[in-house]
Amino acid sequence: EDTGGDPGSETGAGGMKTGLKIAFLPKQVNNPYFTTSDNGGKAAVEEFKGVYSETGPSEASPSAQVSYINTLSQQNTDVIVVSANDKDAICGALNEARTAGAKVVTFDSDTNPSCRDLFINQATAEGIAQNQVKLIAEAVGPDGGEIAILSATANATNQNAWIELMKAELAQPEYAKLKLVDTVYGDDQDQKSFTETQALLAKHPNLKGIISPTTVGVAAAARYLSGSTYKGKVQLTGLGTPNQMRAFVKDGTVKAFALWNPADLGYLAAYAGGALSSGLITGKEGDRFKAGKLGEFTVGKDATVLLGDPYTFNASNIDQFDF
Amino acid sequence: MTLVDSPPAEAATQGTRVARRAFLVRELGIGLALVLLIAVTYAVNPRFLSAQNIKDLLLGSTILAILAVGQAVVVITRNVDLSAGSVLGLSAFATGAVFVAAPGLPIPLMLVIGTALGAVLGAVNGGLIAAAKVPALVVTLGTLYMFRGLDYTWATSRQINAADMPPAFLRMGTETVLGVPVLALFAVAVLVAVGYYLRHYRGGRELYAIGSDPAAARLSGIPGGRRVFAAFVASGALAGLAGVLHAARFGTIDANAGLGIELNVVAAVVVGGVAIFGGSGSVYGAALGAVLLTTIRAALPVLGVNPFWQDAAVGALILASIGLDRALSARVGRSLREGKAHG
Amino acid sequence: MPTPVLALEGVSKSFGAVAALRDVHLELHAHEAHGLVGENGAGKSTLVKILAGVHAPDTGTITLDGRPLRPAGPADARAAGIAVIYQEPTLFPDLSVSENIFMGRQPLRSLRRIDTALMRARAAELFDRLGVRLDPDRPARGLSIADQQLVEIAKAISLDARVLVMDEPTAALSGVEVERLFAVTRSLRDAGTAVLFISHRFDEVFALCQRITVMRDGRWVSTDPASALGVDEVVRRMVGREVSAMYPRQDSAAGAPRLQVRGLTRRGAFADVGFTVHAGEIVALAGLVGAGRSEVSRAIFGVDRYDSGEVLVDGVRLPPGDIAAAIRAGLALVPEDRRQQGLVMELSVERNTNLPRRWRLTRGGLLFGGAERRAAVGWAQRLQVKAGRLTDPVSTLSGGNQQKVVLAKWLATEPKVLIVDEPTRGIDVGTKAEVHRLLSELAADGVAVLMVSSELPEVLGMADRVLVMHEGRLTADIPRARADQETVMRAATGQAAAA
Amino acid sequence: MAERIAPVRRVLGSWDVIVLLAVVAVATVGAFTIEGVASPRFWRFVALEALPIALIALPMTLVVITGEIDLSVASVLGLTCTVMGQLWVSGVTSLPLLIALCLLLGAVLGAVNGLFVTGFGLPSLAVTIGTLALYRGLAYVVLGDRAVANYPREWTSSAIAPIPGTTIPWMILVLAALAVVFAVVLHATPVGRALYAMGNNAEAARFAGVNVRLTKFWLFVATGTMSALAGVFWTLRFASARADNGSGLELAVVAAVLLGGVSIFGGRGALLGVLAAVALLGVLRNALQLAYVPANTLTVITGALLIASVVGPNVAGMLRERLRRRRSTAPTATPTT
Ligand SMILES: Nc1ncnc2c1ncn2[C@@H]1O[C@H](COP(=O)(O)OP(=O)(O)OP(=O)(O)O)[C@@H](O)[C@H]1O
Ligand SMILES: Nc1ncnc2c1ncn2[C@@H]1O[C@H](COP(=O)(O)OP(=O)(O)OP(=O)(O)O)[C@@H](O)[C@H]1O
Ligand SMILES: [Mg+2]
Ligand SMILES: [Mg+2]
Repeated sequence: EDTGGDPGSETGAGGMKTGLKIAFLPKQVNNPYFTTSDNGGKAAVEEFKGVYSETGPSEASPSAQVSYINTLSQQNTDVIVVSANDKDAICGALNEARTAGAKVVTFDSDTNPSCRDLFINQATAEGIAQNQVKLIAEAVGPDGGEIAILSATANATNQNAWIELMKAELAQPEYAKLKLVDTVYGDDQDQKSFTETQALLAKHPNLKGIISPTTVGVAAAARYLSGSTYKGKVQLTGLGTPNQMRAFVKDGTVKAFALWNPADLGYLAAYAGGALSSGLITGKEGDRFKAGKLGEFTVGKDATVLLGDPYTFNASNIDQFDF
Repeated sequence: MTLVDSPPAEAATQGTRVARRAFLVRELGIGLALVLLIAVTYAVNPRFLSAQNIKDLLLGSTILAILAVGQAVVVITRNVDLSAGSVLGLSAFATGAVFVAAPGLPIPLMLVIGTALGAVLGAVNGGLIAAAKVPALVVTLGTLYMFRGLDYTWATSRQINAADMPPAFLRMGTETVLGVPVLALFAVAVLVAVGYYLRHYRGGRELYAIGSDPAAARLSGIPGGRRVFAAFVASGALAGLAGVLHAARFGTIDANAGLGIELNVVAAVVVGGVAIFGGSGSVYGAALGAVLLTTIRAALPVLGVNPFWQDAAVGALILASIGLDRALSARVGRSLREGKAHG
Repeated sequence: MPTPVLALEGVSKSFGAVAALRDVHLELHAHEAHGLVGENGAGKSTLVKILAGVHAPDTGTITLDGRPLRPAGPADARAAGIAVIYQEPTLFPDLSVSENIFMGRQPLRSLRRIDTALMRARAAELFDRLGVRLDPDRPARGLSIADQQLVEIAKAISLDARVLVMDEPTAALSGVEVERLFAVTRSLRDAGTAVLFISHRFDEVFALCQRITVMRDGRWVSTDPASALGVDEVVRRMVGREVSAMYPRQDSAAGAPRLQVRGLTRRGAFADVGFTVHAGEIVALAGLVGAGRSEVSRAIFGVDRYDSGEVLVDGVRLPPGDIAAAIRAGLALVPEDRRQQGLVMELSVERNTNLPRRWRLTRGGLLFGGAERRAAVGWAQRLQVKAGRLTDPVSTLSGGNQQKVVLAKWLATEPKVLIVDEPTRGIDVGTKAEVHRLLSELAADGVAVLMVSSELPEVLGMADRVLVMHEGRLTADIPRARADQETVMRAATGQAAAA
Repeated sequence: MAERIAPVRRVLGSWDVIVLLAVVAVATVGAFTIEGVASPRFWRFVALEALPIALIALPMTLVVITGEIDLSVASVLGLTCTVMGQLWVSGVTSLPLLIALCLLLGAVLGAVNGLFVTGFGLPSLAVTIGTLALYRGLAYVVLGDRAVANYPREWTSSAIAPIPGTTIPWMILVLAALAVVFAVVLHATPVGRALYAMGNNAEAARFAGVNVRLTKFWLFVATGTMSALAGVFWTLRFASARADNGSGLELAVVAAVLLGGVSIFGGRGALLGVLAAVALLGVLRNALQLAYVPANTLTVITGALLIASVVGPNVAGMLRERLRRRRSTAPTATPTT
């Protein structure tokens, strides 16, 4: 099958083609989280001598993303590594790009399986849900109480999947004392998340804990709590980056939070894309491929590759990380 | 030769009394709406007026209020400044960047730097509008894009975190004096200063004149270009100041600070009873409008309004309040005409 | 002869193709009121705007007390001691009357703050001096044209200027107001101010001025002592020909009733107004300024709604408040405030002329440039509109020529009933006679004409019947035979029992 | 004011031609310098992207010419999308019926704007900022965090299907037809004349028998309807109805209208220029994207273009004056909102 561009024929380490054009298309540029993961991808692409590029809209909207997908496919990109702003809206464009010869790898936020070759899953939705609920339960303590969720945008695929599973998890007997009273949306905007947190606390006098499974949200919430009288009284956990959360873990606002390593995520996505485009794998269940320093990975069902379990950061280990 | 006349003056004066009273009501109306809203919310959830929450309300209003004051100055001259949000964004990021570069920088100096940056950007707007004689809405829509684009290009997705800024600076964002947040004090100071100038100084009155009838202003020898230019510099400077305060309050800054806030600002100004076609209204009204909008956003969740209903509610409020304002000024108009007429 | 306070030498000014002023010279002396007359478009207002620093002359010099003056803008001219009343009021509707008067020169107290109290007091003073009763705190919005003009006058007088320039200040004023204005002006003149006075009413010019300058087509024609001139002579020099009779009213047999108004009432403006205008009749609607005549005509035409009563054209009832219907029924209104209500300033003469009958010019629902042009040219020529091109914006025409366009636009609709509100306000003698001739021609062709006018000679000279309004009510219906100054006056001041 | 306006107007008169030439220039230069611009696919993508903006820009041009503005268009689009999705999931399976209902909804939403502006005499800028929030809010009320995507394949593909034998989407023909209608109404009918008149002086227009309120009301209805049409297209093209569909599009539309030489004060402008401006923005954006120009730079360029579109003609006008050595300084209104 024609790969669109003409990647150099001679193959490099592990049978990976060199000169592959690999483009990263995040939900939105100007977002530190994606910059970190894309840089991980960059490192990987350089390792197997591909041509790396990052492009994307300045606002996280599907339509804008579509425009960039079209552009990439016109540029005969070999691999498009994309984090979807909408699981359906960009499908048409992705498929058009694939028929034009590009391989599509989604990461961070998936599309319909029908319109991509591989999904690099930062952590199973179940894994995240369990981790988050466990963290908040530990933080709030044995006698439990009311908790709330501060999410990203109301439409974020991954967020909503996690929230559903958290609800399921909370239904477990051991969490009987925890009561989910509200879910609000910070739209992954720092300011909105900040004010939403403040509204949450005004609305629920007995709130004991907040889960914010988004890097923007958890940082905003932490900052609000640390500057308010609720500091220490209301517990917070979520998915955040060490650099953003360091201050608040140190001042005791946050006991523990989790995240996968976004750099590794991009790194793995790049290798997966390279492997696909080099014909080493096709994306069917059981395919195995080498991802540089991260070692070997196996394609699971629905053409999904799992990075690993979320990693929990706390005061004791946070200083070992810088991203 | 022509016929003789007897102007019904008493009627006229009585008519204008009504007028003045109604103009008073204009700001009063918003005030009442605000009080009502707070009262209802308090009734539903007393914690709405907890010290903490009042502080949050004031903090929340501060930045929008400062922007609204700047915007009002411009709107009064029958112009508009859509670039306020982008200016705020640039100045906020600049604040962070400067602190990263020079951690020891004294905070007052930082405030000056931010304000100055804003003023420069405002001067770009004002210069184009006054010198090239082009509509403000178009120019500032253009600079809305340009300034934001520069912000993005500069930030290149860098994020400046609380850790990168001096603790003292961040404390300013949450500190209070007698329960009143420091930031809110900034807003009040700005409001009073600008309000007093517009009311009691020639320069201020001339802004109203220009907005009321630009051509007449020119014939009366008012330096329209210079005044409008100044208005935009002021609006820019205030947006710049707001940017610094934004940094202090939110601690984390990326290139998206203040994204899309411009329409909220215009809404606040309009809700505050400043005529969108210039010439009338006051910065106090505009500030009240800002507080009202912020309070609504804070109150709706407390009132248990489904988050999905909140935007709708805000929109409805905007419509309601401009409707009210119109009803009032219509009454004024009538009272004037009937004051002049007979029967 | 003493050196003039202000002197223009060889001043020229042109706007694109139009040469508004060509090599004009003028001398204003202290202790003297100087009259400036000329046809519409002669260049009077342009000259004023040059003195005011609004326009810079293309060539020529202005000297003040023998020193050259080059005002960069109105502010400079004012600082140099030149006060100007422009032809069109220049007020700020949102600001109070007193602020309008003192804008940019408000009295100050400590810290350069405005001394509002003092400002109000001074305004009140000025109004006393002019004998006007206006609340200084009242916003300018909603002032009648007359009141607006009075505020302008107060503004100019408050400057205590060396030179006072007035461009048709009396156009919208009634007798008393004019008298008071003149009294004040004379006292200023005697105190040493040099006055330049522009008007199309010669009685006023001769009453006030010692010296009269005549202009024609942007050129200086003559300057003589008023004593050495007669009205006819001035008119001849202005127009460059003999003016035919001022009121050429050929009698036309009154036909069937065209316009019937019954019990028309609008709260706060007028009450129970009823009258009939027959085909071929010119009916004048006289009364004091502010009697509500414009309101009545506006209501008839459907601009304002009315609380009760009805309007019929050829026996057919008009739906209230529906202008389009009124126009379809054959009604036309030449409104009082031509700039605001009569014209779309930024549109071309052509577009303005065709606006009311744009539907009639369509073919297959579409408009074609050619048809529009032809339609416009005819009427522009018939009324001798002075314009560079028919595609020029109306804003570039002189005050009077703008009025002609308004007339043209309505005559073009070939109305059955023509309502004209102050038809000759601000129009020069030549055109005035022309307009009067037009009106009587129309009447002769069977048009019913309703003429709102504050000029008694016009009323008496043109009308078959004179309706008089007082304080919003119809107080008299006087047939031409019995119509004279006293009867009309008595009715207008409410002394006569309703006829 | 006049002598300043006159020459400026003359430049503006040809402004739409200038914009048109700019499109041609960008396309040609791009075709030779940027790989892919010459290819039919490029134009297909440009067309697909420009379509919704163009559809809304048509009525918006008329609205702005009458001196009003409608900032709620993108929210109308969004709300239509969500309602369409909701109707579809709740069992309305006939596409024509869906479209009809959506257009009706759009008309109603537009009518609400129209009512507030003409009925209560409120400034449209303020009103439509209000409905911008209101309609977007209602969109969230309808679908909340859900997205409706399971439309039949043939619907979604038919929306973007090309004209047989070309790559150009057939919807372009619909746009063309509508453009002709709007252009004729604006430039060759009494209604059009009235629009310009009321844009300059509503009162005088009224005295000349123009029903200003009614006309404006219907213009807002038209804007709502066209926005709804754009919404339907949006939903089908992206096969996804979400509450945030097309948010922020209003600025793109206004930008195009202004770049097309329509005066924000009303009374001046032409449809050709606006359509050219839509094309210019679309072509430029896509071409530069192909040339690896980052999004942030594109944002700056958009802004710069917008400013150039007003500064250009005015400065040109002033220079003409200088050349004529007319040092005249008649009153010129300060720019107004
Ligand atoms: N701003 C302008 N632009 C273009 N032409 C102008 C402008 N102002 C005046 N003109 C032209 O200059 C000539 C003189 O106009 P001006 O207003 O001075 O006449 P006027 O003597 O005041 O007439 P009126 O008695 O009707 O006021 C007219 O032909 C007019 O069309
Ligand atoms: N635009 C306006 N706004 C408010 N009041 C007005 C306006 N025009 C006129 N008036 C007032 O309404 C009253 C009636 O005015 P109107 O012009 O109808 O009287 P008139 O008899 O027509 O006098 P004129 O001789 O000026 O036409 C006057 O007292 C006038 O001051
Ligand atoms: Mg004149
Ligand atoms: Mg009148």
